[in-house]
Amino acid sequence: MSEKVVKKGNEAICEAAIRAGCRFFSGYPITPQTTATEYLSWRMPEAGGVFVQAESEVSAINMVAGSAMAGTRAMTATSGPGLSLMTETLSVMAGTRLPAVIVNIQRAGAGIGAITGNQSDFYMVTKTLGHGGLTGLVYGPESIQESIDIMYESWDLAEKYRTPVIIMTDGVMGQMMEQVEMPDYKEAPDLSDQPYVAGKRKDGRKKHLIMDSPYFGPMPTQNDNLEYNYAEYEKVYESWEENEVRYEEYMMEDAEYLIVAWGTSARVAKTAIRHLREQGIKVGLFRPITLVPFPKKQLQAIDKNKIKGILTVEMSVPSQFHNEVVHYIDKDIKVEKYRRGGGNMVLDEEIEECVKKML
Amino acid sequence: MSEKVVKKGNEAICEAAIRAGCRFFSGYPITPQTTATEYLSWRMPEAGGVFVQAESEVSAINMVAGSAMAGTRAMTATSGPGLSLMTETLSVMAGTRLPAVIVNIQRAGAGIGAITGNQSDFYMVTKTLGHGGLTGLVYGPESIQESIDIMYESWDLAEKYRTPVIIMTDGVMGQMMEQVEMPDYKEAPDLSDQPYVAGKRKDGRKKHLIMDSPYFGPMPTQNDNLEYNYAEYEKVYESWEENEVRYEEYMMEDAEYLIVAWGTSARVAKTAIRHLREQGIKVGLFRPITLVPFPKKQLQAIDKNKIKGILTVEMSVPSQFHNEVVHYIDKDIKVEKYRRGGGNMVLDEEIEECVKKML
Amino acid sequence: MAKVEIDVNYCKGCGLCFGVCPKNILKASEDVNAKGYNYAEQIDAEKCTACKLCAIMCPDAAISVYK
Amino acid sequence: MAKVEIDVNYCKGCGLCFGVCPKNILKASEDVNAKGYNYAEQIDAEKCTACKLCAIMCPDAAISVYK
Amino acid sequence: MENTYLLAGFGGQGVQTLGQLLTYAATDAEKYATYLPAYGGEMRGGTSNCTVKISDEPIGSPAARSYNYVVVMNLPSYNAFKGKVKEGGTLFVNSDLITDAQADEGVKLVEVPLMEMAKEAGSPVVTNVVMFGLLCAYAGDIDLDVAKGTMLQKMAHKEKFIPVNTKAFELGVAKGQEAK
Amino acid sequence: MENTYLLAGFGGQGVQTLGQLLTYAATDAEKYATYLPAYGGEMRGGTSNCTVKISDEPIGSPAARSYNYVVVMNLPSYNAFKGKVKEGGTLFVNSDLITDAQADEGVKLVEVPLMEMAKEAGSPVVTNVVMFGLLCAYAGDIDLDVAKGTMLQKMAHKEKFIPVNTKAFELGVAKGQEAK
Amino acid sequence: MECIYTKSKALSAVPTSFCPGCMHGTAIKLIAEVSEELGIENDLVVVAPIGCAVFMGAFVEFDSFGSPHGRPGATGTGFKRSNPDVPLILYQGDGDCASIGLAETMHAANRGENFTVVMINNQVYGMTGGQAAPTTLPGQKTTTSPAGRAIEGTGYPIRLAELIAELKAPKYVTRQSLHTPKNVLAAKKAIKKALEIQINEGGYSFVELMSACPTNWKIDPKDAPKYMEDVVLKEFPVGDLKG
Amino acid sequence: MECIYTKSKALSAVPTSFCPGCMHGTAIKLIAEVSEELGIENDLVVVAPIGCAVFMGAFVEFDSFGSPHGRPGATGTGFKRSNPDVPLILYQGDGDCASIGLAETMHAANRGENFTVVMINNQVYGMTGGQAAPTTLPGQKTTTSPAGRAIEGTGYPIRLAELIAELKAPKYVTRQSLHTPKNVLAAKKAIKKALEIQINEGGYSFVELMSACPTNWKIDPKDAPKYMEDVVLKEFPVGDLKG
Ligand SMILES: Cc1ncc(C[n+]2csc(CCOP(=O)(O)OP(=O)(O)O)c2C)c(N)n1
Ligand SMILES: Cc1ncc(C[n+]2csc(CCOP(=O)(O)OP(=O)(O)O)c2C)c(N)n1
Ligand code: SF4
Ligand code: SF4
Ligand code: SF4
Ligand code: SF4
Repeated sequence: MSEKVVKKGNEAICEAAIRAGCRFFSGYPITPQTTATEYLSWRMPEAGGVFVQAESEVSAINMVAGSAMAGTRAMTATSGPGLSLMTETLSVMAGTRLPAVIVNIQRAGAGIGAITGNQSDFYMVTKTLGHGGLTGLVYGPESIQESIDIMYESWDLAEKYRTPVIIMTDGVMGQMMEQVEMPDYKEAPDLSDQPYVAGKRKDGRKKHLIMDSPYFGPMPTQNDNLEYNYAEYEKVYESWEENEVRYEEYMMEDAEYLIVAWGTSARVAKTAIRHLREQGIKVGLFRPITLVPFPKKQLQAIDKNKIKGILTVEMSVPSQFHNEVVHYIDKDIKVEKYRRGGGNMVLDEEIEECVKKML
Repeated sequence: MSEKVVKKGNEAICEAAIRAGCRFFSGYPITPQTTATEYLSWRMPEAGGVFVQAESEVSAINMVAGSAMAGTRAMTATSGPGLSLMTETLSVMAGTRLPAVIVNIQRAGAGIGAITGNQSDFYMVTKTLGHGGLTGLVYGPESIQESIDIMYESWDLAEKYRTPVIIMTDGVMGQMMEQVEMPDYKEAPDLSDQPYVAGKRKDGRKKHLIMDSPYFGPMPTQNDNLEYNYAEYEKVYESWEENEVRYEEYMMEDAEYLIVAWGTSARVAKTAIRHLREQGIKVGLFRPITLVPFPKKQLQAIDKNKIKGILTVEMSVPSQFHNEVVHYIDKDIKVEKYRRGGGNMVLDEEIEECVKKML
Repeated sequence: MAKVEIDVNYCKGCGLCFGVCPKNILKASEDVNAKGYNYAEQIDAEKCTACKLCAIMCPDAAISVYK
Repeated sequence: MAKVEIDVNYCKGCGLCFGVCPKNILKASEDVNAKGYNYAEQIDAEKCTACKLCAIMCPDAAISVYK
Repeated sequence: MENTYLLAGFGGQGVQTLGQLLTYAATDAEKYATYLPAYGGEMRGGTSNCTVKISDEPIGSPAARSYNYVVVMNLPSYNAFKGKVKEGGTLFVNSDLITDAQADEGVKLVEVPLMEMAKEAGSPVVTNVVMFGLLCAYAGDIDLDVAKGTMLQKMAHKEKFIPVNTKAFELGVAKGQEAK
Repeated sequence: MENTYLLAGFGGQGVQTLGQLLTYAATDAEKYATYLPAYGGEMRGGTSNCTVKISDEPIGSPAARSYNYVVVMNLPSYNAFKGKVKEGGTLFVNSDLITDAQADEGVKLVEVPLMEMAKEAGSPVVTNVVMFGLLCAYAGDIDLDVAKGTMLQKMAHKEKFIPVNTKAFELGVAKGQEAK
Repeated sequence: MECIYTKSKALSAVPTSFCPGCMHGTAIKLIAEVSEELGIENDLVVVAPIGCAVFMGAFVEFDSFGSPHGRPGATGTGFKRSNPDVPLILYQGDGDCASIGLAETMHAANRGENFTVVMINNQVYGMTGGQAAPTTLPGQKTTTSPAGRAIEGTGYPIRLAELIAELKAPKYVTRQSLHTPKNVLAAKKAIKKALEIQINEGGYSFVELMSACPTNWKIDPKDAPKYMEDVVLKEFPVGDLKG
Repeated sequence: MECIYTKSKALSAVPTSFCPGCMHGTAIKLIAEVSEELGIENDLVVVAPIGCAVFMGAFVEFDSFGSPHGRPGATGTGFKRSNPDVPLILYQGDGDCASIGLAETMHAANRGENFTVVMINNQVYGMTGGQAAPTTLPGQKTTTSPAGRAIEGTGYPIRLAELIAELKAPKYVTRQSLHTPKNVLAAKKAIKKALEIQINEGGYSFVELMSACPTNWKIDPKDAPKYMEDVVLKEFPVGDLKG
């Protein structure tokens, strides 16, 4: 039964995973992800699942891949440096088309950087999951509640499309606490017949040979099959742009100015918008929820006759999300940016000031 | 003295490194990079430098970072899966602003994929070098000769900007052989006083504390310094767009149709263009040589009144370079694509056909 | 009575079986198989004792032994 | 004559020195330093033999010993 | 109505628990509430702090540029955060550790002998409960009965802890009402 | 003028060396030339092949959809590549291993008893030198004296290898001229 | 006449693509035979990582999955923890297992994961063309040690079985060889013992198999056994190290 | 009065930011003292990777550089090979050295790199808040083993010094402790010996130092030495293992 609880973001998203039927977690501690690993170290076994503290992130993601090939709903969580170490295997998983969920609780900067919340892994996950140019579904929730809801749905999508799913939260969302509603427990489906699952072979089933590259296919050579299958994957990705794009339009109907932001930045922007509205300034928010597929068409559709200016808000220096958004906005609309880096939070007061400067 | 020799691409680029003063190489074997590692296993010691076969790509890139912090011109070479494993440290190097050169001899596909030449690591290196959103200079030579020339210059640039430099060749360029001109030997500069170099401390020099994040700076907190310094880096990157963009315009003056391509694809396109010209079709080529900085302005300047259509050519499925180019092209110009994936080569015959279809 | 059957399509002519045969009755053929390998042949078939050593040694499971 | 000098700004009051003093003359102060730690104090200074054990043990190099 | 709190002290002083208590209690009082800790390596040997927001509306950022109520429990916190009070806001200082505290112009200063009060309540470790009572009474965000209930549920796992926590809470409430 | 070659055989037959020889010799003859091997894991236990282009102009792609000259030295290569000859081009087959070879329409077939010729030259390993001579003479891309010089420089590291390589080259040239 | 030895039914109908004389074939044949003897040919799952091992899946009739180079210790852990009843073999090269994957290998062993590692020690990187491996012998010429492996700078061959035997959790650690019929039979026994432990009592087992890579040794396959006996086994003595 | 003991001049003028009773401070103090005694305080370079070790650079007067978590074995190799005359210490945590960095650690040791590893074994991940490390004791409670480390599933503590001593190349391998003045002095001697080997004859040395992380052990620093003596050193006996 769904229930209301006050929970830390990291614990809440992990609890949602368990309720979604996730029964395998492997992770390597990294701030600000640690509370997720710590929570699942007791919660996962309690739920009858497997918790393994891996010796590294490289190992953690490979354990997840192994568990997925056992037909289990498996996940890991990490932060930037760990995600970098996972790219080879993420690419392999995209190539093998393995369903699994990866939570990236973003921190700031390259290398050590700063350990507070940030959105600076945007480009790292939205253009390609490592070498070879394949991708997966990527979500950028704005709140603990939304991260719960997305997590709860994620394996269904992962299994439907046979793809890794990346959920991008950040140190702020992960460490903060607020009241949320937890969904009911649901059962994971029986995946043992899926071609990417080994073992538990039922009578008469042919062997499964699971490889990270499509050596199989209608073509005469391996290269041709690889090419053919990747073109098929691309079609899947394109279908996401039709069917899986999610976004929120907040106070947009009569808006003359628009904020475009995702994740925690969007959440903060909403406060600024309410304050600005109180001052009679007509501002709205366009918020991508899926980062892959990116709501390109929706951004392209923003009407230059209605919108006088756009402000992007993000927690990343150098800019990333801003640079991407600009590609899709009508060239006649002026796009300004407000951003904070280094693990500093964007502030609603500062957003307000930026919008006022645009008037 | 510069000399003409017939050489394999991988050996040629490595020889150019040695002549540029590179005295440290660490690598882990991976097809189609192996001939580079094999060549340097004897050539580097012969030149008085250090060759280490690392236990993995993670280790290889960290050895390079270590050698760079000793003030040595250091490099590694790898292919896609290995490059993925290097991202964490590439990000650290971008954060520490360490000069070094990384050659990515691209192969096809995610995971194992196919081991023949490809251009499918385009997005992996052009948007961010791993987590945190920093970048480095990225070059995409079209031929062995050009890869030699770029390699020869690369540390000068790396040191000038304190940045890693990535040179993107591919399995075709790496394995093929043709005649090239080798430059003279040059001396590496004395870097021992650079703030990113440890050891060999001269009298009175203060200690160097080298970290991958700017804990130093004019600001009161670590977060603020990180933010401040990253904003400074971004300015450096922006300065590249003014000063370091390289591209080639081939038969563009009177062109009515344009091919946009980089690397091996561009080389192949030139043959197609010559053939098309012989048939009276006015085609030209725009070829980015720097992938970071990307020649955005030059693409934006393509005149819709002169150019009737554009064909992008790349060896990557799903499309990558094409998607990026489209962002900068005037919306009134039609942009088509021709590409091969799976390690298949683009062919001049097929390029010709694609251009003719556009007429 | 003993018999050894060598699957010509599996044999790669590596010769590992030659040296382990106590009767020394395995050798490379003059002919090549489809892949171009000089496959193994038994000469003096009567001498075979069905000791199985060749079959155990063969990396390609090309040899069946009958008795 | 022996003397021990404890740098109040370095001391974190961990107490590792207390237990190793053979004369048992080190203890936590009532006051706290700027960081809020109850730093170490020597009582009965005359008993000190300058054995250096406290200084060797101190992780924060807070103790100097004179003789 | 949105009230913002910044709570700081050193490790053992329980500021994180205090922040969580405020959040739990405000939620129990059917308000929106967020808690955000500062965390991790950079805190080592330094101060520990967190921010809390309590509001009638959904909360955007769990942090702010400046705060209505800033609590500093030791000297380094005082130095780091005394400038973080909003105009018209209040700075609460632990007067047992911070003497000669001064507030910026337009900021009210409330000096609280926290450790003394905790001792009076019966245990040196309940400084944060004292502060909790004080803040609830002073800011008026949370109904005091609800607050007390939440506090007892979260802090008094064992029956024997009830009296001292109750006392601490009440001492805090009294001080808060007095300082208003 | 651009001529394209595809050379295929199995591991020990030296097709890579043959491709490189053509490239070196063409370069020595002041032409543009490229060599591109097929390489790596997928070759294991299969065929080995490479492509060569020789031209008066700078060369774009080192590979092509189809080739002027295709050399197949064993049966799997024949099966894989016999369809890769350009119209008007020539298919050279090692008739010692490939019997009943057939070329597509518009393609000329040249059967070469390569192993026999190599034996005649004095060593079974010089099949690739035979083929080198043959291709030089047949295609006419490279001046024969230059070709011979390059070959001797690259293949005859020791004096004692000179006669057999020379013989192999000359047998190849003769066969090439005859087949033209 | 009765057939007393033939290709295991657990081998597929495709000849392997390994080079002539490559003992990867031998090892896979043994695994197939053992699986048949234990009656687990429908249950057994094999991890076949990058390296010449990667081809294995095509040549056997049981389920198999790939793994990024060096990571079977981790993929295997994830798989086995989620499928505790499925017998599992990690079929790895020495480069895979002892170089890039050393951390994954050692940690899986240290955790006492309930699976069996079969490591092919051929002292080179086979698939990529004969570069030096951690197991390369002192003085051995490879494409990245053209003058022979030097102790100075590259150290001594890693004897992984010995290192793993140092750990407490592993139940059975052994090194066997594939260079004579007698050794092949001993190797088969070792694989069987390892699987029996895994299935019956549970626990980690490690079987290192000394093998030939004639292609990259640049040696006639026929001469490999003698070289192994005379040179290789001196550095890598066969026998049980634990259990 | 003569000063017979005071803060080494190789320590900087900043108090460390370690927690009270953290023996990282002790280890750094010893390294500083040894560097002074050997007269190399201007030459010594230290690799200070992520982990509480990362702060070291701020507290010493010699050059230092960071390293990604686990990779000092590699960064150190690159540095030292290019600067063969510069004395080098890799100052690592046990998580860094034995978990994520195990491959880098073992391979550097196996190659016999000419540097000294000083590993702080505090049986937890200190910096990130007390998660289990490979060295965590059986039954020890940590934030990721709240019921105590279980043998089943996580295995036994990794004794890295013993593993490294199994390799041929290392010249000196030892485990020392920092929990009593006597042990501190022995640890100092070990560090000195390691550096002398590095400087005079060249070769790899490994010094494991048993340390306390009172914060994450949730123990009063004063009680740490007794716990170490009674419990920790039983699992990790001190003494020279090689050389
Ligand atoms: C991350 C990564 N690095 C490198 C490679 C290239 N590679 C493929 S197989 C291999 C080594 C194979 O050696 P080994 O594991 O000993 O197996 P063998 O082929 O000798 O049986 C390497 C380095 C790769 N595929 N992935
Ligand atoms: C790739 C990566 N993964 C994880 C982390 C997070 N992290 C920082 S320090 C640390 C462990 C520290 O433990 P240890 O090495 O034992 O040193 P200690 O702090 O205990 O001295 C971890 C996991 C990181 N910085 N980078
Ligand atoms: S051992 Fe097997 S593959 Fe080798 S020659 Fe004998 S039958 Fe043929
Ligand atoms: S050991 Fe040092 S830091 Fe600890 S109490 Fe004594 S003087 Fe203070
Ligand atoms: S390269 Fe070596 S290991 Fe690989 S198949 Fe050939 S002989 Fe076997
Ligand atoms: S967390 Fe542990 S290791 Fe880190 S400084 Fe504190 S006591 Fe030392």
